[in-house]
Amino acid sequence: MTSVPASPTARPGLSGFDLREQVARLGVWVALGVVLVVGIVAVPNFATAANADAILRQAAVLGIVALGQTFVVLTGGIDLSVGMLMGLVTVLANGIMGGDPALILPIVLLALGCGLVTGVANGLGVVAARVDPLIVTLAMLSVLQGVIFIYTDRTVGSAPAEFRDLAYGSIGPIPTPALLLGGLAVVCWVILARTPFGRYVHAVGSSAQDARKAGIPIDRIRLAAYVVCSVLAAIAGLVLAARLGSGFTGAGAGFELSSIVAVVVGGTALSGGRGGVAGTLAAVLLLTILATMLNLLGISPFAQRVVNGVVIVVAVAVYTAQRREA
Amino acid sequence: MDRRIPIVGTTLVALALAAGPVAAQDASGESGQPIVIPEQYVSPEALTADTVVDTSAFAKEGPWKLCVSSGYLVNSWVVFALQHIRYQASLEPRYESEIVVTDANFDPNKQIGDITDLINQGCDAIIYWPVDDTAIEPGLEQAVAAGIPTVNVGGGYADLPGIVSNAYIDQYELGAAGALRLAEALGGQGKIVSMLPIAGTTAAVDQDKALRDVLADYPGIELLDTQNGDWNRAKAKELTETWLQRYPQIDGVFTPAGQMSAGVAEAFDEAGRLGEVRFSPGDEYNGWLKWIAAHPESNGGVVTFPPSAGGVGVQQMTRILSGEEVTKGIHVPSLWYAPEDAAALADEAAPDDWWANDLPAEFLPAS
Amino acid sequence: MSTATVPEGAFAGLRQRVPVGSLGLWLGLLVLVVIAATLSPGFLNPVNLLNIVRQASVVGITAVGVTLVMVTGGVDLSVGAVIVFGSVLAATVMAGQDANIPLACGVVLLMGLVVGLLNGTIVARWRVPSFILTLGMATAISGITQMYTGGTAAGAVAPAFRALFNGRIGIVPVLALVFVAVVLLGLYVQTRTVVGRRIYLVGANPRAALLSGVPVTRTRLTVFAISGVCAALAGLALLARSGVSSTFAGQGFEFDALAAVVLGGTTFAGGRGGIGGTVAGVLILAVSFNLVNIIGLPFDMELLVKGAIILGVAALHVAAQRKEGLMT
Amino acid sequence: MGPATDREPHAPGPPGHLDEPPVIELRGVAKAFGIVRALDGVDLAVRPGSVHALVGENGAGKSTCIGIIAGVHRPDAGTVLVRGTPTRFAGPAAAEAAGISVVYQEQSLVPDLDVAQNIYLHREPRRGPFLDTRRLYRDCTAHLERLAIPVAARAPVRGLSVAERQLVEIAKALSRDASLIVMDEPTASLTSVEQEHLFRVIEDLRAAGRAVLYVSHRLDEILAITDTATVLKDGRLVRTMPTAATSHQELVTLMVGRELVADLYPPRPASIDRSGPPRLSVRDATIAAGGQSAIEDISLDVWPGEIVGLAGLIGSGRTTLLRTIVGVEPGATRGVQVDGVEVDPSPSAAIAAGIGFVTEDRKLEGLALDLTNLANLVSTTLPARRGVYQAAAGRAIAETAADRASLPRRVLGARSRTLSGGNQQRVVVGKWLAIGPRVLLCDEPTRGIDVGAKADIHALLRGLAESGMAIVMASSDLPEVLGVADRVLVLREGRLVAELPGGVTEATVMAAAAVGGDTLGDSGAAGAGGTAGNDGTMTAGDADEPPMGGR
Repeated sequence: MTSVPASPTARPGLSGFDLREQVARLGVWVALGVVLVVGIVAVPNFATAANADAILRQAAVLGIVALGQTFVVLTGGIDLSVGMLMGLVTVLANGIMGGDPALILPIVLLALGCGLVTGVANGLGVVAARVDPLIVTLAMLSVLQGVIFIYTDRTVGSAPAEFRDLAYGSIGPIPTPALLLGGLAVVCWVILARTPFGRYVHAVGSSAQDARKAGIPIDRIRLAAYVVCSVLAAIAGLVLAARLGSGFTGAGAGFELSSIVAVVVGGTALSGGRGGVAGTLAAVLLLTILATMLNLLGISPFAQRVVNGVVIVVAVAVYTAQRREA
Repeated sequence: MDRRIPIVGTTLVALALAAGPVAAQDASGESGQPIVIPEQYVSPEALTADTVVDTSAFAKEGPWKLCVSSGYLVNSWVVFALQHIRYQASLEPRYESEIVVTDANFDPNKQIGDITDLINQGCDAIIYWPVDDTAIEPGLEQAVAAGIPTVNVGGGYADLPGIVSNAYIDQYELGAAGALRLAEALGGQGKIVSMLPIAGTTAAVDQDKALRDVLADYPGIELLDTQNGDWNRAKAKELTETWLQRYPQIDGVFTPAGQMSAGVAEAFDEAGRLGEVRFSPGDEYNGWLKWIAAHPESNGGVVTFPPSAGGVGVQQMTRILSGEEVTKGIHVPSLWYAPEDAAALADEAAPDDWWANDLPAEFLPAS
Repeated sequence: MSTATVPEGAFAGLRQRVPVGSLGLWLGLLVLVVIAATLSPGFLNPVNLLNIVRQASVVGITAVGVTLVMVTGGVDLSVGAVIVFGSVLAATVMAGQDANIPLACGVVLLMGLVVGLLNGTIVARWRVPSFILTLGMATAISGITQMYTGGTAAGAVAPAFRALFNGRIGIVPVLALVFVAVVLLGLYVQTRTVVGRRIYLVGANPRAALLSGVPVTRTRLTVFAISGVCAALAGLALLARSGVSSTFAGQGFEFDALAAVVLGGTTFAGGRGGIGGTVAGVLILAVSFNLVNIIGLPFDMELLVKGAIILGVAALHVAAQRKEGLMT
Repeated sequence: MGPATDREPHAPGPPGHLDEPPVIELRGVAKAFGIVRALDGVDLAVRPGSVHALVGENGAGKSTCIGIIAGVHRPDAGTVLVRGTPTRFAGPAAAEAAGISVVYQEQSLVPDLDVAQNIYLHREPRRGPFLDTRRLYRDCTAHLERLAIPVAARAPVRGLSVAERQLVEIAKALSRDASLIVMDEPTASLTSVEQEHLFRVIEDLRAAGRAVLYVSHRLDEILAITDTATVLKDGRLVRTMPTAATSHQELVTLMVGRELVADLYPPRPASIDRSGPPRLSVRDATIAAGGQSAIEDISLDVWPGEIVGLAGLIGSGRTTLLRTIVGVEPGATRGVQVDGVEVDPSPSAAIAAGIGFVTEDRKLEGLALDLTNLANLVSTTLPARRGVYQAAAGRAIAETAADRASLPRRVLGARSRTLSGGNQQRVVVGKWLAIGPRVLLCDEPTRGIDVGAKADIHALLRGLAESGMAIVMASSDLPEVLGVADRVLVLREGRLVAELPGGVTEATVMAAAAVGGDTLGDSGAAGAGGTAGNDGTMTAGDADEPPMGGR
């Protein structure tokens, strides 16, 4: 016999488990499963080791940057500068290394430094200047693109073979970039779900005012989220640099939006507070696998675009409906 | 080799040049013929194009599954190049009738992924145009390693291990031809502005270099400003409006792409300053051709940027798959049309966003 | 009893009657204009100023619709794709014939309406976050555009269409007039109609609005429809201006419009801001762009300055708002 | 229920604590926001082992006082002493570290976290650098059980009702090892049973040597549970005195600065004419799971001139019933008639039929805070001619509505956010008066507003009823329900279980609310209210489990 009278709203709490909330949370995984099954059953050349390898390698770059974007979106923010930051890292890394393996370590540090500086700048713009994050990071996008073109106006440099392993190597049967993505995803998940910082990220995104009342330094949390985002974008930039093997000035363009799409399709609310990296990871895989399937099926690129748009719309619509009922 | 004609021509002109730059009056060659430019302006890397490639590793029996990896498709030129690929492939029975096309939409990461997808679905040959030559090269290397030949069409020439052969249009040469033509039209004197494609692209980089190299030999010409019009007619027009406001006198405009030429010319026209300016040649973009037809007095003619490079790429691919010897590069020559001849290329019935072509009707882009 | 004797009430009343956005924003614009006029003597020439307004017209017309959407607490990122589709569609239907102009305009505006209604229906009925929905819609529409055209911008502009819309009446460009007309119409809707009232109620507190009998769903639908039609009209303006449709030309318009709206003081939270501020935002961006070109900065510096201007004006605006006590 | 001995004796409070320095002391504290002087030279000392009341009308400076004590605001002048040491709090965290814990009136729970995560927010149990989730839920469950709060530790806060959130809020403040607990209107949304329970908790805190600063508009509570009372008016200290030495009347006089009529509640009419057709009639309203809770087969009739009170515990369905009547609960089955005419289930139809709905939560559903009061007042009517808003007519409507709701006209142009709670509530009532309602539904119409404003609103409701309106008022403030309503309907678990005449004792109502419909049926002639009743499911097992009940 329970001691709670009446209120059905207390019901979810009784068991600490709400079925519909769980369905909403798992929706993207279900979609991923369905797409996988369809792929394996119906798409020629899909269920091969080579294809799995290709998908994982391609997903790694978007995956890593989307992990970072998840932090910012969870706090209720948005970061449009990640793509250009990845581009900058790609250009700087390959441009400076010029194929010299001795420079790998300095380059990694430089990339992380770029991420740190960008993240702090974005974060300060949002918390200190209190400008809308969309505007701050849109301006940062422009600034970073400017820096890229100050450094070079053309494709430069090359990656040493050791560095290329970051994108093309394997550890055991698993592609190195996939392992990196997996490792970072686990770290991010632990941070978000199992550390005070992660809890505060959710709290700030859910209600900054109330989080502040609880004594959480909301500005510092927001700032940290932008730093995490930019550092992860810088790491994604390193993987991209290894994958491209040269410094292409337009390398990162588009990742700002595709990472946001991945985060949202993965179930993180753009208003902040709800969601997490697990869904983001599933969404990245879902989107990458879908693109590969359409390629393997020989669907016209124009039609692929329509399919992509419809998938985003339907995914989000279905997801929203689930969450609303929950 | 196709390239020999310009090189021979170049040599002749180079001899004539001994007297000085002013002597290069015929630098662009005869109207309707491949452009000819002085040897000093031939891009050095293009010379490796004559390297012979061993294609025996790629030889296989038909039918061949031909695949196309496009770096981007939101551009009428590449759409026409694609239609040339389709047409040319239809002429060779050993190609399967179905051609697989992927689109990376300017994302090199995706283009590498697309190429991997093409490898995984058993393509026998990959024709591509890159988001960026070197940035997608690792993907191409995988294809070559898997025994799948790769042919680059439309972009510049690139000498990289992942590229078996290039059907290339020399952006530097094209830029140099345009710059020389403009310099001659100005009589070596005047103030010019330069409208380039998207910053950082091979086209923008090579054309800019060509212009500056040519201007080095024409000290009487002053380059006032350079802007990136992004192959975008509206943007070119907007930038030109600002130029018109900034500079009371503009004698010439260097803009070797027809979309931008049309936008620039319109802005001058609307400002009532069409009379003061000379244009560099544009390309055979139909909107520019129509402008030429309508304004015979003020245009710079045409140096073509032929989408038929796509068809040349297929021919090159056919040789590779047959095990025939090919060169690392096959030059798709840009043709020079003087203003009075260029008007004849215009297709008044076709849209502006269209390219002069010889494709059969069924291979024209669907609309 | 009159409100005129009480400063607070009087000021608020005044602000409602003159819906121009915040003073700081217009001061920012003034500063930019002064700088530009100092650097380039020809800047203040009426023809040049009108040209700037004309250049701003495509983004400006779009931004009017986006503003109304954002006041309700939504956002419309599909406008860029609608602009491109609109210009391509118009050129195709016109096929170079003057007789087809009315039909072409009608078809394009109808297309904008349909896209807007689709966006609005999904957002309002399914309560899908509009940012991501319209982003997806943009992708789908650009795919449809390419399928429709086969990749090239088919069709041709009728001569009279360009002559009319790209021409001038006296020294005033027709497109600038169209822009002004759309702004005035938008301001009228915003301040003088019931729909305008409802838009703010929905944006400020949708639940309270619903309980107050405001048709929340229909209001959301309406603003997205307006936004779609504005974007379609901007597509026609683009076509008139560039003379050719291109499947590529409109990329980025949605973010230009968004930046203008946000600069103008309309927040993502909804319920605040309005078309007056947006006009200032549009003009600030247009003058900045012009200014950067006047100075003749190289592309790299241009990007840096563009970023700095966006950030600087936005920060000033925020500071002014905070002083006003609107932000905590 | 919840005897004190069940509670963990987690208080270090040594004996003789009355001699200790005050836990917190304000000396000559002043604070201004812009040109508004919120506090001006206020002295306040809260001693360990005491319950200290802070009273005053809205705008008297209570919230600012709390803000300073909680480290949210910094005083412009004066000193804050913590246990005798002058201190400047850098922020809420510093105040918390000094042993100060606040139950905010404006609830401070983070909606996307669950109950346990909220209660221990920023004080999470850790294992190394990680959260100790198991201990979090274990501790939280134990804490909630100790306080007998019927909410699960893992329940997401987003799904909780206002009252449940209030309980969690209190649990959160009490989970800290605080030496001073500030409670800002803690009983605003609690029912009597829950209040009683809270008072016992407070008693235990006092016994354990803790200090409690108790802020409330309910003077009866203050007189019942506090030791000392400090009265503020217009940001200044009026008087601090032992509660035992004052009276209801004196407190009101000090707060208001004038004599109020002794009786807070307006006189009820001798009888209501129920011979004619009812103004509002509801038949068999049922909804499986509404926004707040389920209701089943509720029917009621309200006649012109009548005020019907809705009483019941948390989750009994009061709010859901009102929301169902105005048609915002999707999936509800109901028959609603106004003056015999069927009303479609939509808010606009309800408005057209003359039903107004003063919602429970001003900020959530009542007002668009960023808009002007004028905009809010006309939001229900929006006078228009062919889609064009008639500004002059709108202003006239707003002015009339403001006058009727005793809202000064000069604030019409100001944003609603800038008003005090009482005036905000006047705007909410005013926007419904603007429709010229025949039926007015009020959900907690006086929650969290001060004595003067409360009496105004009671008088207003009575006046409206006398003009022929039918009024349904749901409230957790039982004295209010009994004082204002002509008839009281008691809900329990989504069913109508009793119908009582106005003026019955609180005990009678509570018995019905907690036990069931034993008292139902005697007034069946008064309307269909009698159709719902004791269906035999209410067992003794349910009866001893009110929300704040213990084991």
